[in-house]
Amino acid sequence: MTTPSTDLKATLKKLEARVHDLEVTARETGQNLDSTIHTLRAEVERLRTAPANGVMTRWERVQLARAPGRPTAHDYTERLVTDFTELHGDRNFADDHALIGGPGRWQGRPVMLLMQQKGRDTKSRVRRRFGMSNPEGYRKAMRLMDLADKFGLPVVCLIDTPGAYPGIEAEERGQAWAIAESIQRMVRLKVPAVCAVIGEGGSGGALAIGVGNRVLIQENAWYSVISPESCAAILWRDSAQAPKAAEALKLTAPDLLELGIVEEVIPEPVGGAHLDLDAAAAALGEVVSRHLDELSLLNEQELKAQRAARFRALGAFTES
Amino acid sequence: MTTPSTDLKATLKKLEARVHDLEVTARETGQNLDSTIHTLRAEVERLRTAPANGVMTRWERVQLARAPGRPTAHDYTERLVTDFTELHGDRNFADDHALIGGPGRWQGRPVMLLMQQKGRDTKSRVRRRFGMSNPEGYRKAMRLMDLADKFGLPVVCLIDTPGAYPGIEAEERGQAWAIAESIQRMVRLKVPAVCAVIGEGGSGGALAIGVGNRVLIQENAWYSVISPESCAAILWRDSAQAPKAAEALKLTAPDLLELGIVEEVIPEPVGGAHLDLDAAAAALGEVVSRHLDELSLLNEQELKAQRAARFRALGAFTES
Amino acid sequence: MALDRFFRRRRPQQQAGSDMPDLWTQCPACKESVYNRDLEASLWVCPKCSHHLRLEAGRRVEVLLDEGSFVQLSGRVHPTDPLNFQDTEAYVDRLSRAQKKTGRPDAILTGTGSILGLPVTLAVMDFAFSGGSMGSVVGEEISRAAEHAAEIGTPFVLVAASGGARMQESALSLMQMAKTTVALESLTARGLPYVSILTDPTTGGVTASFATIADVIMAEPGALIGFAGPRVIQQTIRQSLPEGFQRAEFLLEHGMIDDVVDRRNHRNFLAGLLGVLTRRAPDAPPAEQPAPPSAEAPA
Amino acid sequence: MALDRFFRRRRPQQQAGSDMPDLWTQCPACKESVYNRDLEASLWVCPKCSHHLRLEAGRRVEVLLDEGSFVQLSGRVHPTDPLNFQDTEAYVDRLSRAQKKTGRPDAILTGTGSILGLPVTLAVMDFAFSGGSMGSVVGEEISRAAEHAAEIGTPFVLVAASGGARMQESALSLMQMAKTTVALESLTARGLPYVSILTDPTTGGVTASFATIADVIMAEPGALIGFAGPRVIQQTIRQSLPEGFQRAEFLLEHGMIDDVVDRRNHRNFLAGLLGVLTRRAPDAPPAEQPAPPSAEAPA
Ligand SMILES: [Zn+2]
Ligand SMILES: [Zn+2]
Repeated sequence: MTTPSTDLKATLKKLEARVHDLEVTARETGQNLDSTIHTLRAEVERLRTAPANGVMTRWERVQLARAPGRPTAHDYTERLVTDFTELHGDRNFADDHALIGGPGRWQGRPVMLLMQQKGRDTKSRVRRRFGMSNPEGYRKAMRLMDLADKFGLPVVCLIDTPGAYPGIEAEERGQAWAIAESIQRMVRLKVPAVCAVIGEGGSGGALAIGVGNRVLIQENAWYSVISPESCAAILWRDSAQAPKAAEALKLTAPDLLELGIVEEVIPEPVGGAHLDLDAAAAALGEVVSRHLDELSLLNEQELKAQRAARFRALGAFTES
Repeated sequence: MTTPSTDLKATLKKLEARVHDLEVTARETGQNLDSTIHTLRAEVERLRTAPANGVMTRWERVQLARAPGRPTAHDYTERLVTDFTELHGDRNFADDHALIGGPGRWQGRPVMLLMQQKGRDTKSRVRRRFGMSNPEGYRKAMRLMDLADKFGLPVVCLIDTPGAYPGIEAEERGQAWAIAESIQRMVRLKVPAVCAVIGEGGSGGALAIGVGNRVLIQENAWYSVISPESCAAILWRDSAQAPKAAEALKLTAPDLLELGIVEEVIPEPVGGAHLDLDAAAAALGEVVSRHLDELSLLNEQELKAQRAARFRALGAFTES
Repeated sequence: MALDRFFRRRRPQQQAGSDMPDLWTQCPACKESVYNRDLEASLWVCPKCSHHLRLEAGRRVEVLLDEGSFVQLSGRVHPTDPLNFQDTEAYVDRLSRAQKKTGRPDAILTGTGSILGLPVTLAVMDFAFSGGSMGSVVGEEISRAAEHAAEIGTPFVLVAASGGARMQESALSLMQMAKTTVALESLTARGLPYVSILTDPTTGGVTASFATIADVIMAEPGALIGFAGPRVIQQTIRQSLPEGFQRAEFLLEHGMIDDVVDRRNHRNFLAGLLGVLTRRAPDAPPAEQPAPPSAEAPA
Repeated sequence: MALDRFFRRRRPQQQAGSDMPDLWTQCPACKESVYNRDLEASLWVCPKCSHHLRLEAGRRVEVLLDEGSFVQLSGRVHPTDPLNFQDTEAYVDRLSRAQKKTGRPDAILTGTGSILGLPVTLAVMDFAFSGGSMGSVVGEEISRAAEHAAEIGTPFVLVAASGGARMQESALSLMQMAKTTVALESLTARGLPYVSILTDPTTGGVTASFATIADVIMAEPGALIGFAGPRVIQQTIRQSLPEGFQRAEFLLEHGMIDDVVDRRNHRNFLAGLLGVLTRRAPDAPPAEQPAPPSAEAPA
């Protein structure tokens, strides 16, 4: 199993080698790979001059989590999941393309996969509403959780959404209801649930599939009650203050670990998961698998109790 | 408790007395009661010349079950149910007005009531789609069954529908799915369920709330896999052959009792439930209450097993 | 920080932050001036236009519970500033201002009492405290109240009024959505009913969690209820919103709530409903409240 | 009445009622003539336009199951005429005509077998028998097959093809909707998966019962699937129906089915899916079937 590269130099070397390979391929096959090569070269440049991960600002991480080149759930499942059958539809109204799922084998382990999908090109991004699902997405998720419970399949959720879609129709069809019911459905799961934030963890739209026995987050992902822009628009009355809001919201992986909201931060290759997808996938796969294996030792009651206790304990207050 | 009048003469006497009362009221108060008085007088005339119940044709019964003056579910629940709280909506898409329900007390017994409503005047009939519900009606019914199970409330279903609504939107939103799931939901009920067909029992739209531990039918109600008109249109290629189809379909209360599809026929006042609503309600109330009381002796497992065995046994075949 | 002040029944109080004189209040809907005495008698529903005025949490308790039956549970849990949050103002300063204004530690008031003789546990969000925003304290008090209801075996009634989760506690606020859901499971385990009453406004993370997983959801007429706020939606879709969008009546039509209930009928509605759901004998005492405009007879 | 005839594998048979010569078949969609040998090789999917031809039940078994694995269960249950039903023709006469035509007692064929080595119990409706209509025998055989699957511990796969319930058994037909649902509970009790495959056409009481409460619902491309038939709806609403209405692809978009799957991929789809749902080790043998046009890569 590949381990994530933690060495900047190694990453740079890999990237440069890839650029070279692409150039050779382009020359030999006549394919036009200019834009890919250009992007990679820019990335090499950025890495050469960028500060190490440790001193990235929170806002920089938010931008990294959102970058168009950031791997999507599909990038990971293509590498980690076999025998995946996508199951469509909420059996009520529609099939949502921003939240998808189905049974498959996570590094060999039978699981029910739920994942938010932002899309990988303009067309699919529009179709997937940039990862913002309508109520039907959450209702499909609940249906798949029913199947997971029925067949004893652990649930693996890959979270990557700016938030639930804020549209007229979404409101008409009960966006809030769908999220609330999905949270409740997860609380009631009889099987293990492992959730990993792999990009954006935007508010209730993320939490709807985030009530796991374990909640993990990739090194450069964020998870917050509100996006920095919206927070800035409300508190500073100026969405341009998003960087300040990002700092204040403490929404990065290390922050969340410190707040006790996640169990573990999943390391990414230096510079971000997009720079070495195989390594990023390997790290994600390994950490999720480890938690799945740990949880497989618990029975239904223990799983429900552990999950309930985990979330019941969250909050900061004093008592007089 | 009033018992249904089974004597034609007594019914006629009552009716004539009511006509007389109405005439007095109209004279003394200046109210215009002409149409009511006219309807009642016509009914008296019809009864004087009509054959006794026993020799009514099946088609005549179908017409009686559909007559605009036929009591609706509300007419009965107003007389039999106290503390009724109508609960609205499927929490998914809409509130259906053709299938309504909520908790209440059936002659004092806490129950969850589900009922198909045709409406009592033109405006409400349109609003209630003449008792033909959209998928949302069945989805609401399932939600209320969840509540019934949760709070240990027996389910009472009053069935009165020409069938589920055959519209474009109903199909788009999964009419078949809603009916199938509602049938399954009833099979899974942990509480007693008593169903009574009080008018039309039209096909899957009726069965969706008809999977009870007991299935009852009023004397002049019908219950069939298809309406006589549609059956005639298909088999005779002429919907005017509906009377023939009605005969062939054996869809009346006595037929269904003979076929083992219902447990009991609930008597109606001579000439039909509309001629003595109080008596009709009293008979319905008493029979349903009796079955509820019987079923209250069974536990969850027994109730599910009895219901399953009841429906598993239905069918006619030979075995080689 | 003091516990909630003892609530003086039937003594009209000036709305906090209002600049109206003590004697009368201007209806925010029809702009008519109404004597406070009349307003109180109609449970702060405008006698002219039936607009339901927003209620401070203490008043809500008075409207719902039998007189003198309320025993407060909340008050001991106080907010902190886990993120050391600072925007144009420090979170701690915002908190103490809201605490001074409302006399409560946070945007929630819970306790036990009875409705027409039927014992209930009640949680009321206080919109006057920082827009009823949900942080750790709101989540904790609601959770405790639900668990208390399960423990003593009463139904649980929650009155929602909130702009959503509290930004200043970031992900910790978000987690209250899951936490309260966990706590509400204790009622399910005991087969006890949970009824929520959505009032103006209920949006964001509150709508998307405990407020909408109730067994029965009531709403006050005209209440704004939704996930995303109207402004956010308008920015997203760049078109104007339909008439009545996200109002209680709109949600009823769209199947999301069980009924829109006039405030003057809340006690009767709850007593009838909860009596059946808990399978109590039908011995409810007669209603004592002013009847609302009677609903159309069903047809 | 004989049991179903032994089904000869890979021997093209003339479609019952067809007036085409043995050698080739005209595609009902593109009207092209296709050699039966080619048609069979592509599992009766038109090689020209991918139209999925309707399959007689025996052929369906051949398409789905591993060669030689089928062991028939159905065949002993025979229809009667409980209502003494008579329209323009007596029900008993209609029955014997359909029995002669299909060689089956009724519109259903069930049995056990395997799919890429994975044991399943299978029920296939036969549209050739009285439009696949569901009467007591169809209901009973499906119920028995589901119960058999539960008993021997295999997944249950059902192929639906039906105009709906059988009028000639009136309310008894209707009751099969509930009966089959009851029988399917035996699979739920054992935690065994149930997959339905909706084929052209599946309407009425079949769609509104066992066919749509499957754990996973597959449909064949272009299949007409609905509750009310298109003509009934057109009569009700007096307007024309939208393009593609009630077709498999339409239902996928509306969230009603799990996927539209090309017939040539059914075995692979089922083997992969059922392998995971039953938590078997991932040792599935390699696919042996002609690959369908490959699906677009997910994005
Ligand atoms: Zn006013
Ligand atoms: Zn063709």
